[in-house]
Amino acid sequence: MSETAKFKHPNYWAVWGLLFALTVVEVGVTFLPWAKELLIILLLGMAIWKAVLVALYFMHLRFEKMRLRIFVLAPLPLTVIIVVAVLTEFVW
Amino acid sequence: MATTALPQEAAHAEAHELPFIRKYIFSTDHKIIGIQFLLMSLAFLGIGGFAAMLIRWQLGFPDVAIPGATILPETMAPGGYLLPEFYNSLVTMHGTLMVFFAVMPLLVGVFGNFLIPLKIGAPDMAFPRLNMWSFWIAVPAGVLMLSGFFVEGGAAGAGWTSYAPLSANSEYSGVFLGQQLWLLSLAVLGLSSILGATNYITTVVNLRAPGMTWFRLPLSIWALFITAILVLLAIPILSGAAIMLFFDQTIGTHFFDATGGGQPLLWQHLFWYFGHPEVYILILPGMGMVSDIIANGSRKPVFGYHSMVYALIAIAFLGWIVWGHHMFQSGMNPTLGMGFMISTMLIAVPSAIKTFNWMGTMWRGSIRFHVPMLHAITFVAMFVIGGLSGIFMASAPVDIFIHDTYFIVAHLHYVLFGGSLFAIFAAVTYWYPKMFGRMMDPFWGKVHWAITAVAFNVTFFPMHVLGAQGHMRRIYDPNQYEFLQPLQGTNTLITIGALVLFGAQFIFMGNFVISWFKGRKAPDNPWDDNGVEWTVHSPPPHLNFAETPVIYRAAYEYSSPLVEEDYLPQTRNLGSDSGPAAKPAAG
Amino acid sequence: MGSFLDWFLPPGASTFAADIDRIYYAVLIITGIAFVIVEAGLVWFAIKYRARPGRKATYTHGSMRAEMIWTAIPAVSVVALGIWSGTVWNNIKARDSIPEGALEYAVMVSQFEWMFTYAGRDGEIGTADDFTLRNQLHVPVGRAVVLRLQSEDVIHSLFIPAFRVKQDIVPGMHMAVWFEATQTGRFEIACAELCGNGHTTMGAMTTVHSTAEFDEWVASRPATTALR
Amino acid sequence: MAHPAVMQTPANRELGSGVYNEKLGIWVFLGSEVMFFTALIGSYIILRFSNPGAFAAPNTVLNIPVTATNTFLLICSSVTMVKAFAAAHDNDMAKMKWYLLATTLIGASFVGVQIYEYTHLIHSGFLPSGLREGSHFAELATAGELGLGTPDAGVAGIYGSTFYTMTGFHGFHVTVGVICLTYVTTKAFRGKYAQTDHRGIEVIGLYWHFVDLVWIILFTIVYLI
Ligand code: HEA
Ligand code: HEA
Ligand code: CUA
Ligand SMILES: [Cu+2]
Repeated sequence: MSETAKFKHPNYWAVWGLLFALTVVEVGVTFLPWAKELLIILLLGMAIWKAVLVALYFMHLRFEKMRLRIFVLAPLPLTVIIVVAVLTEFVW
Repeated sequence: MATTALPQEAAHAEAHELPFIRKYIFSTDHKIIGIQFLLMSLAFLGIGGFAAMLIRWQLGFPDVAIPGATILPETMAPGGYLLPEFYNSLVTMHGTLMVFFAVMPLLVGVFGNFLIPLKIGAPDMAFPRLNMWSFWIAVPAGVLMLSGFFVEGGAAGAGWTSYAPLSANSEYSGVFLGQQLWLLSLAVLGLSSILGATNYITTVVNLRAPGMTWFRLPLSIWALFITAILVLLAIPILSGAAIMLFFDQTIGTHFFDATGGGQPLLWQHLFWYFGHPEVYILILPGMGMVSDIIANGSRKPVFGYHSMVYALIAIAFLGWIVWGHHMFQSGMNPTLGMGFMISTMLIAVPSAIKTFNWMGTMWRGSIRFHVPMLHAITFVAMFVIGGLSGIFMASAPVDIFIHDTYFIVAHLHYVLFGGSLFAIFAAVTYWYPKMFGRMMDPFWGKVHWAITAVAFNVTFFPMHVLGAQGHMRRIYDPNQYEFLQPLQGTNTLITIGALVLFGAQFIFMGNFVISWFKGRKAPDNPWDDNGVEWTVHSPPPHLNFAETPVIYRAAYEYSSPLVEEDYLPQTRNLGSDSGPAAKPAAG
Repeated sequence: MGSFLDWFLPPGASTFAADIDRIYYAVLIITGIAFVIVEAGLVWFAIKYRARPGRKATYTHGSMRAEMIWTAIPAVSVVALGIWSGTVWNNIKARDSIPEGALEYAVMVSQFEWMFTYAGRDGEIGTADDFTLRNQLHVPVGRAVVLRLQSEDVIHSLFIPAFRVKQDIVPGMHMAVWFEATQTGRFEIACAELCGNGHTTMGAMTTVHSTAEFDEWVASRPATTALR
Repeated sequence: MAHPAVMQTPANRELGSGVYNEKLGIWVFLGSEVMFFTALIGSYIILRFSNPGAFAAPNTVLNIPVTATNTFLLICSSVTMVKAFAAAHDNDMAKMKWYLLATTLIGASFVGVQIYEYTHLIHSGFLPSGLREGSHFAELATAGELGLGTPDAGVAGIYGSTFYTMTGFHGFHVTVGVICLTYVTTKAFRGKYAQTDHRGIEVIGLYWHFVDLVWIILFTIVYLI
């Protein structure tokens, strides 16, 4: 369709390579005898990094209009609100 | 006969070729789907109302057998007296049917479907077939819900909130299949609602006619749009929670089971994280449609249109961060309760804007008291009572006393019946001519309005008093308690009010059905309204508009000095009007 | 039967009942004013601005000033109300609000009964002279008591209307609720959370004794098996 | 198509979002999916924090090498998916077809591996209701080899409850995706897409990447942490 933004395709294989590499690092890190907290932060960081890569490049958010991006990201605070609120409840 | 009331001579040629089943049963026409939702949800309203009558009879006349109830099986009402377990099922099903199968589809399903394309000047929804599915998924959900009454163990009986672990473990409640059907039904209905919301949002964003900018949208469409966003984001939480509870019952998971590491309060958090946005889903469309009708009845532009829009957005936004006010006494962290208290109170502010702007709209108007207008004014009057009683409960210390008493029951009926249902009466009577091509009878409309307004208050106002005396809700026999015995008289009065209220609704149904066949033929624009939908035939043909309408102005130009008449349709080109901006309405 | 327009709360019999009632009446007044303004306004406008031949509505889109006023006044009222309510709430329910030296009770609830375990003569819970009574709560007047609540099965809710006490009891959680009775006499306890078919019948009774009478009563009780 | 006039956007009308209906629609729908997974994943996070001892150490109950392979599969299917879309965009229909086919097959094998994983886990005694008594895992638990807080903490079983519900619903989404992909692939092989109209591919692609994205999160928080 004509509305599909005209954009130059990024190098999808490079993104794939990065995702693959991150996964390997993640799995590797899991077996390291480091402090649990550090591992969690590292793993979460990499997971978010991968998720963002998928959203930006594979789902093309990088190339969409600002409007759509805002619309898409709007619900994210809601996912945080409930979890944080209930956590303060049980982890007191 | 029925065909006379449905699109005929003006119908699009294409529609004629469709066989009956495609045209009226598996139709993809948003207008037909809206009417299908209307008929379905009115039926559920009747069933839910009937359940309320059984409840009321038990509370009002505990010593008298319910007339005719001997036909109910022994497991429900031996000798015409309800069993406590059947009472619990009735309360649960009453709340569930009313909220999920009557009011929600009435507002979102009926008017979301019927009004959105017509009012924004679109030929249909963005996804007509998805729209059909969203109706035909809702029907089996309803069947599943009702089938609870016919299975062993009876229908779900843990309240419409189904708090775990009572709802999670049949050993505690005696209900097994019924509760599972309840959960499945809500998960299925959730899918229907999500599909519907996807459709509404896409349609409003994408398919507005040229010139229909965001700030020319009628408030009804704004409200339905915001509601759709709430539905989209809130319902999946319920679906997820319902599925987890379902697994707790069937495959032995332990999400809400404290003995297995689960958290009963987690259910409440999830339920109310959905539940509070849900109650705004149940009121916002009503607010929007009432705004349209009050402006029309007062022959004046809506007072403070922009702040009305911002107030809707503010209510929807705040609605996400107040859920804990249902859990003040639940054992939730009291410090968290403080935050919820403040955020809850703040909702009074946008609500105040809306209330006073409705009054401002009537101020210095030239008010026509047609039946929809009467219902709309009553909506404002009654919603305010419900809203103000919400402030009592929002104050956590006061809520210590009134939580789980009839004060809550009074509140919820003032907002849900006094608010939503009066808005629905207003909207049905207002758009009936556009739906069916005939007018409803105004005399019987006024009779219905008058009896309903009075009987409603006789029924629900005294409930505040019961609550203030500490009368608990969801109890089958208050006379067990000494301190509640003096309240029997009030309970009996309430029941009498409720019976009259129920009876009055048959006037509405009669008027509805008879007018469909015998009503006066409706002109295209019976209320002298500015909306786009009134520029087409009643009922509108398939695909609505012969050519795409062009919008020149805001929705509420009543009594404009520019023209003789006291209304100025959105599509009318005064010559001096420039065409719609070359660019599309900003997204 | 009280009048069905009677919005007054039943007499309170605990130390914080008056605080709660005061907020209740304040809210009643604030919302009462809002109620009268709105309802009277609606009726007045409906009569005054009804359509008559020759009457034309005033064409206006609103007034920023008016809107400011009716935004600001409710905003100020509710924030004030919120702050006031917050302090009272903290005094009653905050986790550190339980008064020092309150008399302890262990309460175990299940469908559909209340088991009250008393501290016995030594005033301490978990000792050999504890005793347990079903559906009977005896407390001394003028002394704070704290009920440690636990549920065996589903959620119940301890409701003592006269004391303005309500606390849900969630299985798997340990709840505490405290109060200090200001009057002797008998006060009903109800279960306020739907807990099954017998929910209606899950009542109990509090008896508030004078201090001397209470000590005497405790002394007369034989110890029974203590609750966990 | 029953409603050509509706399905296509009228020529005299510009779309409010600048994005065609189906694409906007799937994004909106994904918003609701986000909230659905919030309910499941949020519950997991909360329950995990409130039962720190009830979750086994990584790679004791759950087999990381197997699922890492599965993760790899899903990432591959994502890249083939986006390559299919790019091919359609660049009017290389032959390439598009084969990329679509590859995506479908890899997606299906993900489901296959998951079924294998489930069968294996259930066989060894890891159930939604907890560890089956007397099973292999239950023995390991009593021997203290699962890293549980107390040896019998796992028997009660919030671990299994959250694991099966989250990964199960993800698997369900993948399955739905594979079914839709099969449909789209068939259509592609019958030549129904063109450079001017390949909406179906973009829409299913967005869904597919979303499911991949959820897995990325799940893999980390369920298997690795
Ligand atoms: C349509 C549905 C609807 C709506 C709109 C509302 C609106 C509000 N609700 Fe209500 N509520 C329910 C449906 C609804 N509620 C239901 C169904 C339950 C019971 C669930 C169950 O347990 O079964 C419930 C329960 C409920 C509780 C829990 C009580 C308990 O269980 O203990 C609370 C507590 O805070 C609450 C508060 C409010 C508030 C503050 C508003 C506010 O939005 C109201 C705001 C409006 C106004 C305030 C009026 C207009 C303003 C003015 C005229 C200005 C002047 C005002 C002031 C200066 C204060 N509601
Ligand atoms: C929109 C929501 C809605 C509506 C309209 C109503 C309407 C009524 N409700 Fe309901 N009610 C709830 C929502 C609603 N209720 C909820 C959420 C609860 C809480 C449940 C819980 O605790 O879990 C509740 C609880 C509740 C209780 C408390 C029970 C208890 O705690 O023990 C009571 C008691 O009096 C009651 C009474 C009534 C009465 C008398 C009506 C009357 O207004 C009914 C009047 C009749 C009708 C509106 C039907 C009219 C239609 C026809 C006659 C048409 C016939 C046509 C066909 C067959 C096609 N309700
Ligand atoms: Cu116990 Cu209700
Ligand atoms: Cu609420």
